Amino acid sequence: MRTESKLEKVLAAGHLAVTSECGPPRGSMADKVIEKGKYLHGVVDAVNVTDNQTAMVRMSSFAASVLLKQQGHNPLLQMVTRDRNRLAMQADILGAYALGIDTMLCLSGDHTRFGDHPMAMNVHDIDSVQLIQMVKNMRDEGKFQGGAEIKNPPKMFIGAAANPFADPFELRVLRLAKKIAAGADFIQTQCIFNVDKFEQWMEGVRARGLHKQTYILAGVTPIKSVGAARYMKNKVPGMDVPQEIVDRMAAVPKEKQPEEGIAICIETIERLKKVEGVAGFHIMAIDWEEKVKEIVERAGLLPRPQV
Amino acid sequence: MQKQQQVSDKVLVIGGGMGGIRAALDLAEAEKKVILVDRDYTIGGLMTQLDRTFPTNNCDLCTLSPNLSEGSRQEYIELLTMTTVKGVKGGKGNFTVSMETAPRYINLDKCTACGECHKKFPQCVRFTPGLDHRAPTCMRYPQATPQAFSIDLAKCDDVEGLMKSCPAGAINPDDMGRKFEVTCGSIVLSPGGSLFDPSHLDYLGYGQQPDVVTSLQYERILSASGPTMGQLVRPSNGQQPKKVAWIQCIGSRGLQKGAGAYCSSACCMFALKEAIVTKERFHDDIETTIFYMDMRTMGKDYERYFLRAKNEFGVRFVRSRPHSIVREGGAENLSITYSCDDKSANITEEFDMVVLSTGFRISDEVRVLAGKLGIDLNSSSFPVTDPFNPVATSVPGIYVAGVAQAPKDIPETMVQASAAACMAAGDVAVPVKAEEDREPPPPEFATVGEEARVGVFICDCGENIGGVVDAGALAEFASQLPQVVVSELKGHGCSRQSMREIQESIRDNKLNRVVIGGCSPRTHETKFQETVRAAGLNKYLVEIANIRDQATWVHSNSPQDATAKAKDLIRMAVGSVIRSQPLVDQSLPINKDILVVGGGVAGMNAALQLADQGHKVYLAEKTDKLGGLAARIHSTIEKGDVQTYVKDLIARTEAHENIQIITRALIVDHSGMPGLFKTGMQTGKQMFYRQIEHGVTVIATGAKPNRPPQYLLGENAAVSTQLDLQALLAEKPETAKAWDNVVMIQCVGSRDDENPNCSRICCQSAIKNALRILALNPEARIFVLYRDMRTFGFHEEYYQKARELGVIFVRYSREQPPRVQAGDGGIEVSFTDPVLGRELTVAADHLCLSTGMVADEDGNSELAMLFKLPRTADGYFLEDHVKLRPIDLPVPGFFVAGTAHSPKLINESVAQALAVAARARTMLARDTINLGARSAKVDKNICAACLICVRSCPFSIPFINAEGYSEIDPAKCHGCGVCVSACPAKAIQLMQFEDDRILAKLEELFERTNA
Amino acid sequence: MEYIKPFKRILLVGCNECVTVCAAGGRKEVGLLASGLHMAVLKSGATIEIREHTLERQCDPEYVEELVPMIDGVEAVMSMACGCGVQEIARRFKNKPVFPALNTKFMGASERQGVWSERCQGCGDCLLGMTGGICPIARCAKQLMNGPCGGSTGGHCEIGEDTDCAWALIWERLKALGQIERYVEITPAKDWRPGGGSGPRKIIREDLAE
Amino acid sequence: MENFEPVIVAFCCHYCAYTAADMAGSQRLTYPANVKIIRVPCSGKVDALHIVKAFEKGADGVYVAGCLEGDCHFKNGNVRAARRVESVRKYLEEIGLEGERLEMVTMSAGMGYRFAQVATEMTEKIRKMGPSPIHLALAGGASEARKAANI
Repeated sequence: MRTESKLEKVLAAGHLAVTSECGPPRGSMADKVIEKGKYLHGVVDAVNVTDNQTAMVRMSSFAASVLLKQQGHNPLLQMVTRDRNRLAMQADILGAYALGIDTMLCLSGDHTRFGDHPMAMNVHDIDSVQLIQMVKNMRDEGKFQGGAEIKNPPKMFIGAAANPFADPFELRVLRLAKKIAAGADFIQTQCIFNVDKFEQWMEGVRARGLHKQTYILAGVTPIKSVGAARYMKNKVPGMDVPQEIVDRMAAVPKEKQPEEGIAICIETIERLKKVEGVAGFHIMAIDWEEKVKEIVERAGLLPRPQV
Repeated sequence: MQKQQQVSDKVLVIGGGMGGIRAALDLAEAEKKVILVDRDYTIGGLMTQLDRTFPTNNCDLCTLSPNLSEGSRQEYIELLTMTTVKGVKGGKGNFTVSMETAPRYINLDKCTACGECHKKFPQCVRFTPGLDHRAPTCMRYPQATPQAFSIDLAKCDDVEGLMKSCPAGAINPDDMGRKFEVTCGSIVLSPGGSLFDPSHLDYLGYGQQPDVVTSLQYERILSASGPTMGQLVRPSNGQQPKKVAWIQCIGSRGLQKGAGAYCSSACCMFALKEAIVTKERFHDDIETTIFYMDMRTMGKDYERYFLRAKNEFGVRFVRSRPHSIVREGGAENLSITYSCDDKSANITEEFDMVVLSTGFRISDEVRVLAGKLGIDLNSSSFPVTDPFNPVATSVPGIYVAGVAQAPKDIPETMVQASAAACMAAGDVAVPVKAEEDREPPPPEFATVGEEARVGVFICDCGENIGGVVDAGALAEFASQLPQVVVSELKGHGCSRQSMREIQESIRDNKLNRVVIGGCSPRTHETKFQETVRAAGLNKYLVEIANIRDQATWVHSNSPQDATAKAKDLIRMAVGSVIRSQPLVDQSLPINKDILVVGGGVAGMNAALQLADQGHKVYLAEKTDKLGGLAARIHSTIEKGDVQTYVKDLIARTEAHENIQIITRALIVDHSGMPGLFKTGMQTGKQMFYRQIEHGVTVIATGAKPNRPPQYLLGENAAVSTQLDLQALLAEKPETAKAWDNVVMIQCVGSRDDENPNCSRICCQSAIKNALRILALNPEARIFVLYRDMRTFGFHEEYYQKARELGVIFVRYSREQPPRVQAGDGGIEVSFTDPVLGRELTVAADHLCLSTGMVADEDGNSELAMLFKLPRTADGYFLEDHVKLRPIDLPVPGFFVAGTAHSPKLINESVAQALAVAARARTMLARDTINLGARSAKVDKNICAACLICVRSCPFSIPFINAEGYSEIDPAKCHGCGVCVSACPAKAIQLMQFEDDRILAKLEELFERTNA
Repeated sequence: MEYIKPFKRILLVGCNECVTVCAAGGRKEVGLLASGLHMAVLKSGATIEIREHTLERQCDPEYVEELVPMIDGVEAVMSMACGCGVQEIARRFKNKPVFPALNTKFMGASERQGVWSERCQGCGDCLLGMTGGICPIARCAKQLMNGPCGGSTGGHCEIGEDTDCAWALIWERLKALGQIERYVEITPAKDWRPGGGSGPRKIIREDLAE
Repeated sequence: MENFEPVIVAFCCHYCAYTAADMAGSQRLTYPANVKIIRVPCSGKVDALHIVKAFEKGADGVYVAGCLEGDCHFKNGNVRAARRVESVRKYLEEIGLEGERLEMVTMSAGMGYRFAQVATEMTEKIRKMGPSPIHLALAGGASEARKAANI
């Protein structure tokens, strides 16, 4: 055990881990955070708290994580390199750890062009791989990025993201390898709709034995409507939604579409369970936290193990 | 060897009208020696008497004069005026012609055409054009060639006084004329036609009533250089007429005593033009009426002209042949009595003036000349010509062109003249090139760094400019402009006299810049460049202000606006010319190969002619075989065997060592410039790409037979086109024997909204096929439903014959076309007979539609796009000048032959193909092409080597040289100026269109506005 | 416009170097701007006199000296050079207001006629040797140094279809060069000091500097 | 500016538009005298600077007339011209002049009627729009100058 992280414990014990996410509100409403968290109680092993998701300003991931921690959750602090330089990020890591947060996800973040501050500077002092490396060095070497020693180094269980569907496809396994080499303990993937392509990617991952060096949590998302399916298919960069899914959503009446989306999501989980190297699931139910429990339950992943 | 030396290197051209001049110029430009003889004292022929020509209504003087004073050609042309042919001996290759020159009593070398003799002794000076023998000057027209007077000594009673009147001492009363002989290898006969004289026809009143005039006389009255200085007045009282009538077919179609049996072909258009010009001048203040039998507007775009006359100008048309023109005792006006189809009673109507549209005839003089030449004549005394080569007479080596061949108008005359030049050139030896070319122009004087001294010369161009604005005031205005040293008014700046004066002025006033206020630089820039160059000025130091085409012609409704605009244009030109700089022309060697596009009769004839002259010809045909449309035709109306002719033509083309035939050729790209073209095509079944380099392109792509889906065509087997019918009659003649009734409908798919023009060929096709049916089955009843029978020229005689043989001709109107439906016994055709005034229905065994031809829209639009050639509204290629340059296309180096130009008969296509060969040769005779001086020039001190010019040039000419700045090869530069406008450092200037000149124009333009 | 409002006579100065090449501040653009400004001022009911001059290079003091005879006749100078030129003129003519007419954006190359794209950000610590000659700092929207983000689609960047994914280009190039191993190496966090991280930069060539 | 008569500059390419203008002449088609033609070899030669200068000098309207698309004698000068006109239009808008005062038109050499029609339409359009603000400003300045001279 490298850390005290609940997630690490679940994974280390060989269980299929389940994580979900909670987007902080666009305002300083602590109750909103708590309310969202309620749906996930006892349902997941860790709750991802996003960091200015889609480059829109929200309550900081750090603060929301602390709120959730206070409610007894295991928050998973997301951190993007877009908004802060290495000093700010290291400072937050120290603070977070001091407040009991022991799991984090290192990301580069969506470009500001997509958010509500397109005029903002994209910092990118370091990139996500370098962030992983930095957090790992803080933990294992006890050193700041600048080289100085840390007193009581933060012991973070380090996560990274992987997108098996982005281009160039052949680089995707290598990129994962790089993140693992940099120090990623676990991986959360982009939402998987195209299971075939994911399997193809996993083949590459297994060929390099990468699944043995890290825990791979497969990302899934329940689709609310055919419109959402189309939007993800056409408008979201790096998202691969096969036409069959869109057609399947379109084939049912509008009021039945949410149900169909959930069914698809569960079927996907069932298929992914059979893929060698999948260590758990990351369920991204954006603004639909109330349905996570149903999905986890119907996918046969409840109750969550106590470790 | 001995024999070859005997072949003469000269061509004799008899007749100095438009045709003769064209033939002589084509020959001279192709470096053949020419003797041009004319019995008159100045050349130009009939056309010099015209006021304007249809269909553009240009004034002739302006279009004609550039042709006549092309001085640089003179080294090859020996001009003999007042000279007649007395006898001819020998044959092709070596004719000996005896001639006689009448005394002019003026020494041509001395006469300066100052006009003193005419001023003092007007009666002694010769002048022929109509109505008033003395007006306004005895020079026939201001650009006359030779530029000299002629004396009629018989009319002079004070010879000494006359001699003294001449400041140049040019009058020589002892001139005896001379008799002499010349040798020549071939002869071009183009003496023109004379006009029918209606004096003997009392009922027309001509010769008794002064207000009855011939169309040529009316033309003289309209002409600015005519007896009334262009004032349209009644000869009887000098008042402006209010009501003018034209009577057509006087002396044509066998209608009067002494009239020719043929149609004179040109008179309908002539009358239309006169009526339009009349209307243009007086608008609603005058009524114009044309009495006609059939309106024969079968030329290219002529039908549109006819429609304009009717619809835009309100010319009235009455289909009737008037009985008589009389003036009742004491009455001021003339009364015309006539009858119409729809009214049984005679109508009498009063007119102020009556114009007789007199036709062409062969004069006795020409008949005698033909006898001397030994050529056969037909019953109307026109030379008999080869059915497939209308310029070849019965005597080898003698060719005929123009009205002397058959009645025709100017464009066809120009075509035949060039065709005759082509044939004649083939019969003569190549002249030994004179060692010393003509006198080089004086050295250019230096102008760089000098203060600009501008001379402005304003043309009044007859009425064209002076009639709208006060040209003198313009000259006065220009004289006030800065740096203008001289400003003068010129009558016709392009006349030889004016050119000489301009040159003198350059020398006397030390001018180093010249502005001409006149017509378009497009047509006259070269001319004025040559003029100033001859005076020692660099030719790029002249600028033309286009105050005619773009001011007086278009703002004639507001002289005030036209004046203001003309002033602007002149000031802009002065501002610009001050900044002009002396430039040097670039030249490149010419590629003498030829690309002929289209392997029909026209394409093959052009190819053969040029190949015979030693040029390599690429003949590109889009189908898999040669022959074109003619391969489907069996016989001409004259019974010429088309199939044999085409087969022979194909055999000769295929066998010719200089012709490379490319079938299934699809032209895909084109680049280059005249003399250096590159054309890419995909060829053969495999569509292989190949590129051909050539100097000249001939467009002979033909037209398509029209097949409009009308009158059951394509639905009912008994309905055919004339083209189908002639094939049927040739291949299965027995079919016709079973026919009782045959109906033909004319103008199907022509002269309608979709295709407003006339297809020209269909009337004669109908007659040809009708005669053929009657020959096979004399019992057949043939109805020809027509709108106007357009059997022009000698076709009229076949029309008469068809009528005599019982073919029934019934007129229908566009508003009431025949109706057709399939019945039990055949095709039921219903129509209204205008004479009976009744509806008739005929059950026809066969219905034949005269569908004519249409331009190949798809093919032509492709080619037009690739070659950048303009087209007419109905899709035919548009020539450079519809009157004077019917063969040259507006893009230099391109020529058109055959039906790609407009619908034509086979022999007309052949003539045009021969003409193309002659025109192409004028270009290919030179070894280099002048590229002009318009090229982009980089200032290396400013160039930032940014590559923008390199990337923007459409032809990839600029490059960054070793010194690190952009370089543009002036010989390769096309001179478009795209790089100039793109250069961010303003380091590139386009010569002749430098930025400071354009800015100066803007500056000058707004000087007035903002003042 | 706002800059020059108070003045009646200004001098518009172009530069015949980089800004000419990229069609932003050469003789032509100077002419266009002069006309445009003139019209704009006329339209506002005022008058202005605009003199035009284009220097060989505005960032070299010797060339800027050319302006000396002109400078007294004008109240202000507007420079169409890059930021360097504007500042050089300001340095030379201490009592004349100088305004920038251009917004200097980036160092780029021509993709084709009329299209320039950013190629270098002057980071001072060149990565090109590692990245197949394609700069991820200037050309990746996120300046990623270790590979493409998840938004890379079909060779273009998530920010838009007209922007190439730098990493897709780098990857193709490394493959073509047979240098895939270059990718596998982790590029450590960058030292931004040479890239302006430690304030205004200066380069001194001892051999050339006097 | 009573009885406002606009001044319109037409940059015409030699091969098509200028020839069409001559054609309008030989067909005696009338059009308003407000249009003044400046001949250029190709519409692609028309410099953005020349267009802007025309307006600066007081033109109320400017149009660039080239060959029909595909007919340019220099491959694509007319297409370049059209793009340039488009960008100058935007520039004029920035300055505060109506972009509609500038037009790109195309015609073939034979289209005399089209030349006359374009000239008429353009004149009508500009007449309706009224004088260009620059024209007005210049005229105002000039009239002041005249007043000053009288005193």
